[in-house]
Amino acid sequence: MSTVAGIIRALNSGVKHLAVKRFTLRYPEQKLKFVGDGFQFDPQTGIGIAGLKGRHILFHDKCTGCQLCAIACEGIAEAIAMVKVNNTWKHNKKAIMPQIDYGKCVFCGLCVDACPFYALYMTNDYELSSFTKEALIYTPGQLAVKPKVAQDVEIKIDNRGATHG
Amino acid sequence: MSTIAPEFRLSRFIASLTDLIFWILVLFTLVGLPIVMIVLFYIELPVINGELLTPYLALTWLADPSRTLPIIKSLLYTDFFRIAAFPGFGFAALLASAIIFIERKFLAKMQLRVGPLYCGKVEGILQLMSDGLKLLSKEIIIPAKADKPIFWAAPLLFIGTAAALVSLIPVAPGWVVADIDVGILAVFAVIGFFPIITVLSSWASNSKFPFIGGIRALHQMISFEIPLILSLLGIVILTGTLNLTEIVESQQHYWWIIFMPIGAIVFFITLLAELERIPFDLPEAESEIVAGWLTEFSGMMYGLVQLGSYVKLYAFAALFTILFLGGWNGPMVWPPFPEEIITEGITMGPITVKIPGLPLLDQEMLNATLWFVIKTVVVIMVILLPRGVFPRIRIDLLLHTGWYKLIGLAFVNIFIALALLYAGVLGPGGLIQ
Amino acid sequence: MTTQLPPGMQLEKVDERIMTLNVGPQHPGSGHMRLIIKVDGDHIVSCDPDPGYVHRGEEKMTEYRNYIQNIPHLERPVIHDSCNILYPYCLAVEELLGIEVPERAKYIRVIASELNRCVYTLYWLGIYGIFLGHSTMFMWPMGDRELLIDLLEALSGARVTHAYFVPGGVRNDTPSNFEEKCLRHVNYFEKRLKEYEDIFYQNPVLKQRTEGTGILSRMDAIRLGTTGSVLRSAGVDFDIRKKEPYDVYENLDFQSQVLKEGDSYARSRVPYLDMLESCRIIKDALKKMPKSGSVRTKLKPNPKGGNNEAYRRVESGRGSLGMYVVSDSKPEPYRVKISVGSFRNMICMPYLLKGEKLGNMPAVYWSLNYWPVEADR
Amino acid sequence: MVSKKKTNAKPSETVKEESHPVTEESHPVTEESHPVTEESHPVTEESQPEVAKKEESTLVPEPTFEKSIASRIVSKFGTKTVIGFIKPNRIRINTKKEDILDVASYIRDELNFDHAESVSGVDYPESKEIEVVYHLGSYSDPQLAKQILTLATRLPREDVPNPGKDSTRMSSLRDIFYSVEFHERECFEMLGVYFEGHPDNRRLLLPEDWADVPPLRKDFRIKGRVA
Repeated sequence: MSTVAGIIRALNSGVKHLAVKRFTLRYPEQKLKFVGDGFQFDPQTGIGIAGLKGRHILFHDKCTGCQLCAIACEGIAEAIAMVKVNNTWKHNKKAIMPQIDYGKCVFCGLCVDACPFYALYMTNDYELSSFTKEALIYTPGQLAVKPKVAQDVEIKIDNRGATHG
Repeated sequence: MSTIAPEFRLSRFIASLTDLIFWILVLFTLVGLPIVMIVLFYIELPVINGELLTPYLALTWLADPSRTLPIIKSLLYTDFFRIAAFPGFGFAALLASAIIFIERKFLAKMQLRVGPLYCGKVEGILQLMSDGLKLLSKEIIIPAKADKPIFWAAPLLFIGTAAALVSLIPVAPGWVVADIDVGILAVFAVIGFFPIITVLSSWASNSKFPFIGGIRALHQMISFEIPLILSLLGIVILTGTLNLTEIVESQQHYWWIIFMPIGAIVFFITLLAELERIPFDLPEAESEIVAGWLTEFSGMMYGLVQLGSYVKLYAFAALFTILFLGGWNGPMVWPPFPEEIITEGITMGPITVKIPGLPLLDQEMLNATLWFVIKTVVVIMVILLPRGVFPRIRIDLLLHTGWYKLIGLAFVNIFIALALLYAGVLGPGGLIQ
Repeated sequence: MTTQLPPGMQLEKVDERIMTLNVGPQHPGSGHMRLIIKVDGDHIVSCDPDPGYVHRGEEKMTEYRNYIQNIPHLERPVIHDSCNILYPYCLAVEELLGIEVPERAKYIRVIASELNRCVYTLYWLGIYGIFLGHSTMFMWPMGDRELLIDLLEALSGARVTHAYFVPGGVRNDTPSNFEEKCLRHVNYFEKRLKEYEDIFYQNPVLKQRTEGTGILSRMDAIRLGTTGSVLRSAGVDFDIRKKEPYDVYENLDFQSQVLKEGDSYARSRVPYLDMLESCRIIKDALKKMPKSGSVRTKLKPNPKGGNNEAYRRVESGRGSLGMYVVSDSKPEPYRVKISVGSFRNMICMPYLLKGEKLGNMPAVYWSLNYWPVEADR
Repeated sequence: MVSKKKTNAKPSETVKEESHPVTEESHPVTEESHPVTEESHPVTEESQPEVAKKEESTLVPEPTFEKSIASRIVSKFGTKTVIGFIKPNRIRINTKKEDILDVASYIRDELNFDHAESVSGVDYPESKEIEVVYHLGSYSDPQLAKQILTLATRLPREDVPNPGKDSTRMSSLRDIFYSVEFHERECFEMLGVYFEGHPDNRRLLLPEDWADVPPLRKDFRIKGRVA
């Protein structure tokens, strides 16, 4: 008898969920909203600021070309290479800046931790796919561009279940 | 960089088109025309309005719309139409594809998903079509050491047997492909083919996982066929007939499920097992034996087996409807055909069109079909429901269920039927007629 | 056959009745590993696990990278339990380098690791569901997992490979209103977990299927050195969070979940009960967490350990996860041995599967809480 | 483009010697505050707190319970065993490979350590030795739940390894601790330590056609990396 009761309970549980809100995020139309503007790091305190670890952003006016990000990455993904940039800055005599290969990057953000000059942060942009491997290598000029993101969907929880909307 | 298609030349394109047209014409004259002639020679053509319908006359519907409907009507009553289209395979395949769509959306809803969404704009209604196209375009891979003729034949045999099962189902009064006196026995005979096909195909594929799956299917189907037959004996005892149409007609006032709920439950469970639906999908248990006896099928061969299994699902649901839920019986809800269209014709502005052949199908038949489809779809939904709720059962538990519990319950059902018969309540000469 | 066989290999005697099945590495019922199963009819005669298809040499890799650079690749064996696999490493390195962790960081670590345990267990439960042919139990945990992944993403900035723990604390502080969001999600998650009962755990078909299969007795569980849910389902009350509390677990209010039966059903139920317990821990930790404070101790540049060694273990989703770190006077560790629960539970497979029916193979195999990638490291 | 192929072993030196990024007069950041590691630290830290902590840890008296266990073993076996260290919850016993079976069976029978958590091999090429480390724990004795007893032994190491046939061998503890079975198989393929009496000395994780030196030995090097 308990078997029959269990079967009925299971069927009931299944049927009940026909009325629960669907959870699926319809991705290309909806995009999840993230906290903040991406992962950042404050070298003064040694503590990061929470945010999505997406593509990097490089501030040319702060980067000194000290290669610390490249050294940090060398043991991890070997994604960062230092390349020459055309214009010279007062604080960057050698005119070298990081160039990031997103085909190799694992988005751990330890390069951001390594940067002592507030020059390298991460952003909310995670849609980096391309048709060629070469297009995944972001030059310092590309890294300086602030990405445009339109992410507005959050998980909402109410009596009829959780849903993205 | 990948290579792009070679340079486009219009002349070559036109040449290829003319080439194609040439070959089509050649094939049509050499093969198509003789076939048409032979068919026309042997087919007995109907008589419409006192004239024999020759191909010449058949083509006159293009010029005279009033001839169209009688021709269509005469076609509706040919055997070919019954086998291929309405109560036969076409109807079943259409319903089967609808079932697949319903199943996916229904299951998705239960699992808090969306299901097919993008294909066909409206909730992914064309998903099945795209799946079919995908399967058609896929390569068919045959294992190297397979027994090729049997392996090739297995999907065709499977879908053919499923269609044979469909041909025994009466959908509306008079609308059945094969109205035979031993209907239920014929059903059992056709069902008996499925394990043979399964074992043949699994043996022919010469692979371990299909072999285990085939053996499991054999075990499962054979051990569940006995309760399947026994569960229907009650109805046969009470109606005194094996003809499915007569069984439906015996349920004009009450359904057999009211008197034989145990039989209905046993039949439903065995039906799940025969259909290899969850929780009895052991022959296709993917986490144990990859895909069971379907492992080596690829491309459209797999598609045919899937289509066959859904046609089979429809046939079993229809059988349940016929035997326990009163078939096509139901209150008249179909609106009668408007009289003024027959008498006065359709007036569109200055033109009045008189269509003498209307109505094509009578109200009773449409109403019966409607009720039949509604009941069948409800049964199908109930068959689909366990897939979202239950896990797969184990083989020893399955056989235990089949041999011990279901056969016992089926005998209980037979005793109930006999008691009702001898008490004079039901059956020939009973109190309730 | 006259050809000389290589040493260590021998020809197998073929029995006509016995059929050898290769379950994996490309089989829907196995992970990235192979079970060489011999069946007599439907009964398994012997089972020989053959892992190593995803061996990546994590232990060798650690010898070439310094203590910080080891973090991203050490979490790769179990990316959806990445906080827990970094936890013992951080504890061991902290012990070696003598780093003190701030109080708030300890609480954040506990919350993150409990969230991550739920994320892992839901993934595992989903696979368990689909292994038993219960497709709803595949979809529900995968959907509800999203709630917790969302929390972890807000916390660490990545959805699965968090790289969040470092020796000395955590990488960043919690974002604003994280506590409130966490509480809301965890409360809803707890409600959802209770709905799994009717459809899965109390489902009579499932109970018939898994109860009494693959029974591991208490003595065998101890003798085979199993760990985690396998051990606790066999009646041994051994939860490292209770027995050897690390960070702030001794301050938190929770029970270790123990069942006595030792069959597949009990083994699959202990992680579920653990998840409910994790919800309790998270809520308690959110209550007791200091509201402000540092979350990371600054490390010395290029930290070096002395000639020392440390073995620290935590309770991960799959049981005890130990890291044996040997350091010398270099910035890189001299040797890191990762002792994982999956590898330790693998020894049960030939033991439990022998004599079982083939249909029980997925139920027993996956109830061992085995993650092939982690076992191969 | 500046090459980034530098050893990451000593980044501080390389930065200072080869590619000093900032010239003193041009940049506000001074020499002292220049960061030198992956861990960014604009202000150089004194290692004062760490040193202080180390002193503290040496000052902590050896825990009594652990000491009692260790002394039981030492009193039983005398000079055959050497206490490696005694820390809170961790004991290390070093022993010779000839005596390891006796010591292990004593630990199991008398001290109630009933399972092995891990078996690790550590390669010491300088002293031509390979250390096999057993981490033993106890489930059945609630007193010992916290304790991990580290049982270590050293084996001779040969420069040209021939796994299974050279002198790098010891007797297997599989009959005493059943749970070491797969761990010892892993140790055999990774370090070339042959365990006598192990029923199943096959490859476990490595591919069947592996013909190089055992990979966890220090003379096996990853391509393109400098330790």
